[in-house]
Amino acid sequence: MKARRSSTEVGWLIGVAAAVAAGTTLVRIEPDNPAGATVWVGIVATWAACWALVEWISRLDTSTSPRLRSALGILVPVLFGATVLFLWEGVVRAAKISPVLLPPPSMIWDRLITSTGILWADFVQTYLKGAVVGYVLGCGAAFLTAIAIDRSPFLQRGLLPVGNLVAALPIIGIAPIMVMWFGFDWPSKAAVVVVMCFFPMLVNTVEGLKSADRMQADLMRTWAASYWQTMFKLRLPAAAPFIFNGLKICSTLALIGAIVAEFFGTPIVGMGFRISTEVGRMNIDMVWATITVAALAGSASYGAVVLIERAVTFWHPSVRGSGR
Amino acid sequence: ADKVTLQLKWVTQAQFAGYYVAKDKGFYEEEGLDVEIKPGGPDIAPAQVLAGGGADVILDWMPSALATREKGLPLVNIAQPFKSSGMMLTCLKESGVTGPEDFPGRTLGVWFFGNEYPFLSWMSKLGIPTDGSAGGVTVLKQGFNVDPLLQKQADCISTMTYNEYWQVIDAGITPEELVTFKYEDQGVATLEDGIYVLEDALKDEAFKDKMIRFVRASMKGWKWAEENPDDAAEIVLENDATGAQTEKHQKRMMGEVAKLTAGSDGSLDPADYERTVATLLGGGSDPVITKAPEGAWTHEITDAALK
Amino acid sequence: MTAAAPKTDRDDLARTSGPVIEAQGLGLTFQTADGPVHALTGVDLSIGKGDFVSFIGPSGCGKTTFLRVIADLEQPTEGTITVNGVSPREARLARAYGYVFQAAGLYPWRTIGANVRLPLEIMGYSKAEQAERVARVLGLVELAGFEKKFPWQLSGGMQQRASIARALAFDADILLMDEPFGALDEIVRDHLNEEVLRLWAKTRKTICFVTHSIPEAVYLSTKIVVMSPRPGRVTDVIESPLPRERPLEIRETPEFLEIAHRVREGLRAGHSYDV
Amino acid sequence: MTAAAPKTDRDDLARTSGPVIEAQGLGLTFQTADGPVHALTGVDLSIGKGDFVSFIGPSGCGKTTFLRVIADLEQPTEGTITVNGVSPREARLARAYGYVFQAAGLYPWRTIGANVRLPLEIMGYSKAEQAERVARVLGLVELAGFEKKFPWQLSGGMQQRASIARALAFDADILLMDEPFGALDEIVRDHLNEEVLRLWAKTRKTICFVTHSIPEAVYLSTKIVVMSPRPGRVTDVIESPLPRERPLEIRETPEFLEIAHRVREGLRAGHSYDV
Amino acid sequence: MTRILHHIAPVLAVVAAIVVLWYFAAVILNAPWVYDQAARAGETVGLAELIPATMAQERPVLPAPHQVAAELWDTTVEKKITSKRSLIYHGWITLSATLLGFVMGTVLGMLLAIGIVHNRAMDMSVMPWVIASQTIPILAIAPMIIVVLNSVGLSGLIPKATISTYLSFFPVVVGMTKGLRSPDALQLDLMTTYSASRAQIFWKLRFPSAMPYLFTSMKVAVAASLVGAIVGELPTGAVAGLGARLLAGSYYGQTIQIWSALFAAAFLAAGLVALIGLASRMVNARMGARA
Ligand SMILES: Nc1ncnc2c1ncn2[C@@H]1O[C@H](COP(=O)(O)OP(=O)(O)OP(=O)(O)O)[C@@H](O)[C@H]1O
Ligand SMILES: Nc1ncnc2c1ncn2[C@@H]1O[C@H](COP(=O)(O)OP(=O)(O)OP(=O)(O)O)[C@@H](O)[C@H]1O
Ligand SMILES: Cc1ncc(C[n+]2csc(CCO)c2C)c(N)n1
Ligand SMILES: [Mg+2]
Ligand SMILES: [Mg+2]
Repeated sequence: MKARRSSTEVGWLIGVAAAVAAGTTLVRIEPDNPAGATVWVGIVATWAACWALVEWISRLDTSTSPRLRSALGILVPVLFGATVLFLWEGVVRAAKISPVLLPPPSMIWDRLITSTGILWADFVQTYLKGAVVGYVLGCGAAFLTAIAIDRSPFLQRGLLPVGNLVAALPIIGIAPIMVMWFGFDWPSKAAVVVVMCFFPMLVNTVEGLKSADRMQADLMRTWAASYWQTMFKLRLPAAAPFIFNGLKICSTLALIGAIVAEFFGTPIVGMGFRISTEVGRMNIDMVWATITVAALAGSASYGAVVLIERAVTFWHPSVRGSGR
Repeated sequence: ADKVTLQLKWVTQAQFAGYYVAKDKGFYEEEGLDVEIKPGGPDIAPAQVLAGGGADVILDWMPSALATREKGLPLVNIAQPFKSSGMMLTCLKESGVTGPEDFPGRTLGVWFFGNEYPFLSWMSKLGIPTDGSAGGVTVLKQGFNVDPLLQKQADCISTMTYNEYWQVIDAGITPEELVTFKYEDQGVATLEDGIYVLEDALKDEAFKDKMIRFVRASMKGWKWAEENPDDAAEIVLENDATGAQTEKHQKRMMGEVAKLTAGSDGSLDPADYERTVATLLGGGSDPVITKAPEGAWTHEITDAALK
Repeated sequence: MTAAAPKTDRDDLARTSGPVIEAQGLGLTFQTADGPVHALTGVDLSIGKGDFVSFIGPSGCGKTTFLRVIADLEQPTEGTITVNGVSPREARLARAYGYVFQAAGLYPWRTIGANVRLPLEIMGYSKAEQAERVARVLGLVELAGFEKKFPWQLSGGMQQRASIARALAFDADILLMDEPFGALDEIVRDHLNEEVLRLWAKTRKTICFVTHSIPEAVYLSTKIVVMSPRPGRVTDVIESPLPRERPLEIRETPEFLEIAHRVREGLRAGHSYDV
Repeated sequence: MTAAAPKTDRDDLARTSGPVIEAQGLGLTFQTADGPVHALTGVDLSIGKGDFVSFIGPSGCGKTTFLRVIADLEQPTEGTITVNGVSPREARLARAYGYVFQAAGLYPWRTIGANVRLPLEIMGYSKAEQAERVARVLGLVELAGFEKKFPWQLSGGMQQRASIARALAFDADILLMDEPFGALDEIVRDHLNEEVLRLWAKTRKTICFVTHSIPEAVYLSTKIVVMSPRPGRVTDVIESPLPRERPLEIRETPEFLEIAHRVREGLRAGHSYDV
Repeated sequence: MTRILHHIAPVLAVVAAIVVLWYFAAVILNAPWVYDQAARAGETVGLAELIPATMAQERPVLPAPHQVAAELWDTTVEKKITSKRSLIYHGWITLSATLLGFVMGTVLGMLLAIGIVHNRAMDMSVMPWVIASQTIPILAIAPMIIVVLNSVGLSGLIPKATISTYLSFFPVVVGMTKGLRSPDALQLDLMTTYSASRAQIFWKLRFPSAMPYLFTSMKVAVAASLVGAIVGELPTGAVAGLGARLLAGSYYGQTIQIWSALFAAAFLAAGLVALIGLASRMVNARMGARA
């Protein structure tokens, strides 16, 4: 108990030290204040202090309080992110990096809050229309293909190699073609996302379908379970960890795909359009604001998939926690 | 020899013949320069490369350079080998477009990435909204090629006299089937393909001297290219690492580019500059630049180079 | 069917209905990286309808393999085998088997109740019937109240009992049980022995039962198959003279001990070393 | 150490060295989705150095859980436990345990030989020593010649023997064995029982042994712990008066049968139903 | 021989089916142009003229398979390997960046996964940011990466490989983390009783258990790596490599060239994926997997 108390105090001390170091460093690098060695020392010290704080928090015993655990699960990455942002701000200011190359986070933040209308319209166009539709269709198609492949050994030997081939087509090559085929608006972006998501999903599903335990499969045989019964009651549940791997990877790929596809022709709205044009206009802060939106949306999609995964594959060692 | 890195605005093609000729024919070497020519591409913002230290000197269009200057990266035009603008809007006759008054309600392909300023200025001069509101035009971000026109996804697309226009022709459409609107003819021409450096760098005499030699050799290259267009095109082809360019296209491009550079000895004509600025400032509610820039060009280099 | 005339009773049965499982010259060789493994050789065996056959023999002698061949989970490399007069495959497709594996093999994503319900779902029992049967068999193996637990929340023996319940939940003609009671204590084991006997008497199932316990084999079986390893073969088939009705006390009778002795001798002979 | 004076012999040992395992008021409750499961409650137990302790009790009474607590694989929620006078954790870090799990738990990507070699690699035995020990323990469990096979190429009993060999390969003071012989036939079992006794006599290990076989428990142990379920607790601790030297025939002596009877009674009491 | 046939025949069948579909699509997609041309010339076309006309265009919407095949043949076999018009030359440039990026990405991904599995602080703080990093569209930051690396004197292979790394480490992190956590409780408990060190648990348990996940991830990663290398070729001025071919082809609307570059890239990717599949099968065999 006593040991616990003192470690709490140490933690607070570290936290306060971190905050102080952060504050003073930032004060020291006000725009006109030339960056001296002290600033760099301050930056490094802040980094170290924040890391120590994160390290300490993550060592807290949370086995008794799931609520505390989930709170820390949010707090730690946020702290980590804050540290990164702080360092970014500090380094950009201290090293006087041109905002045309890399704007400081504060400038990006200003953009974010002053251009919400544009950012929202872009988000709807690229994420809600292009990425989501493409993700659903692409993962769905890959999943169905995996099952078709599984059904027929002939297809498995024929389609898988060819599938690898088609799905490994680089996005830069496909995007212009998709624009040619499906027009300028979001359907062509969704098509690109479909192609991008197909391969990771296919590979993972095929691998997952192989992963059912021998004995468990034998059991199904003794019951003369039909193919589909075995599929739904044994092989799909057993494949779920792999399938979710694919879904997770695709959840971020889909967004990248939709954005990048917009580099190759688009109506004048969309996150990819914004990024590709504002770079040319030297509005790098707008580029990063859009990237921020993308990062938030992508992380949220990934997080959503993880939540579903936890619920569906609660039985897997990696979720049950014994694997820790 | 002094090292100079030049960042082009686009991929290797006859549009940049002067520089390749100067390098190939040893004009740079004669000036004691070792010039590296970096080709550009769809995602390369030359100004960014310049700011990042990846190049000493860049090519850019003036509208974009002035806008960049307003953003806080002080670009300075030190030479202007291109006298006239090669930009135009090309429409299919069958779409029914006969003049600017037909634009509202049409779909137009436009290059962005800083290349959209001339178009936006023109439209605001015409009073046609481009933001999708009623009575305006629908704007598409045009990709790398002329497909939108061929596939009728757009009624009109942006073309350069020396490049995309001929791609349309090559695709089997005759000039009679096309209607073109040259920016020059519409009175909204802006300066293209100027040579720009950072203002700070010019404070360095040694750098200035390098630039003087660079501009002198480059203009020599341009003039050689104008006189020997076919040979110049060959030189460009040799320098194209992708191996994708065709001789026919490059030779024709060289011919067209020569028409644009013909009127220039390399020094910027202040009148052209003023016209460009006026066009850019004139853009109604959302002008490309908000006030007339100062110090955005200098004759120092060309004066020394061309005497 | 009285204890007085058990022999005729059983013999009649076997005679009228012909063998349920008939193996002739059966052999199975596994090909492994370092040479072939002869798991079974020259097995001749005939099992009649309603027989309770125990397989006993040293570890690795091919008991599991033989059960797997019956259940069409392994293909013999020599000889023939028929089940109900047809191939094991056809019998399997006709859902003739209930199989309790040597390891529990529960599905980790299903609760105990859902695991037991699984074969019922597959065979298309009605919802009500499913619930009723699950409750009944879980009660039988004393796991009532554990329906909602997941396999990893159960002790080893409880998992094994769940897997027994799963095999008993549906009506298979032939029950293949591979050491089902290995992880259970004597009391539960006795209890389940009686339950299995009761079930067998009531339903006339044919049961193939692998065990390592000689008393268990003698107590349960109408026929005891003693096997020996390397290569796996049948060394003795003992027809039990014990009556069909068997109180637990029968285990103290001389006939019982006599059979047990014969089994033990057979077993010992199969071991390479002398004890 | 003659059969004539076994009692003093063992008593001496316990007295001189103090308890190796000492549990007081030990309890463990699992939190599950549908409420807490009391796996152990109020367990007081003291095990001396060199004791051979058998745990016996109905399935699900907490035997495995108790072994896991000793081995620091599970944390008690109540009470205290010390091993060699220190916490289980410290004892574990000192590599005091050899553990044979209820399921074989072989690593599927390692051959049998490599599985047995695993703890030796981890504990840093020399290559030569590793090879020598692997060969010896595989011989002990009669798996010589199976080094190169992978686990799935072995029968259930063979896998279990491999896992026993793995625990015997290195020198741990305390051997925790969770139903090690459950899947073995009587003959091998007798053989291994003797081997374990020999090992125990020679090395003075402390052995905690879970079994479902009453004769096995009585034959092997100096102390028999009878447990009962829901919640898991110790209902009887029987100190065996049998001599340390035990020929197999001892199982027919009246003392032996007397203890066995007492164990059986204790066991029966722990069952909820009457048999 | 029959074994080879056993594997090849299905592939051929599928390829044949695709080729047929492709020809069909080519006719449909290229037909409007033929009609347009005819209309401009004031002629009408029948089916007999239409079909050959759709297969021989210079800038078809969808080139016919034989056009692509001819181009591929022309640019691989007919050209000297050192020629800038040789696809093999460009393919090799892309491949070298891909391989370097893939190796770096796999190593980085594995290191991160190891850190995440072993250090709670890393688990909690790094993973969300690794995920966020993947939501940054690579084309957007590729030019910046190139500019930054150029300004510190790195150019050529390294910047491209860096972008490959950026794309390929993610599948490895995700898969490896899952894989390293896949040993079940019993397998871990065994290690605990040996009081094995973390390194020992890693090498003897976690790493072998992660193998299936690792190889699956690597297949995805190598494909991503190729995409990265191609993306990286655009802002380096599209000088050489398959990316440059694609871009140049796009720029001049030379669909046949695009498709042949695309196929070259796809063959490369398929080859790489097949190699990893082979490695996976070899490792599996050593790890005692059933045939
Ligand atoms: N991880 C767990 N979560 C929840 N309950 C558990 C868990 N592990 C064991 N239990 C419960 O604890 C009780 C004791 O289990 P334990 O495994 O110790 O029994 P056991 O005596 O070893 O039985 P057996 O002889 O069947 O192996 C059981 O009721 C079981 O359901
Ligand atoms: N898939 C396999 N590949 C190779 N050999 C195998 C395979 N399965 C079993 N064997 C071998 O076949 C023999 C018989 O195995 P089986 O599982 O039938 O034994 P068992 O009688 O059930 O033994 P136990 O009582 O130990 O379960 C053993 O020697 C075993 O090593
Ligand atoms: C993304 C993109 N931006 C611009 C062009 C057009 N373009 C081709 S050459 C040229 C002149 C540059 O000096 C311009 C503007 C394009 N095709 N794609
Ligand atoms: Mg077996
Ligand atoms: Mg147990």
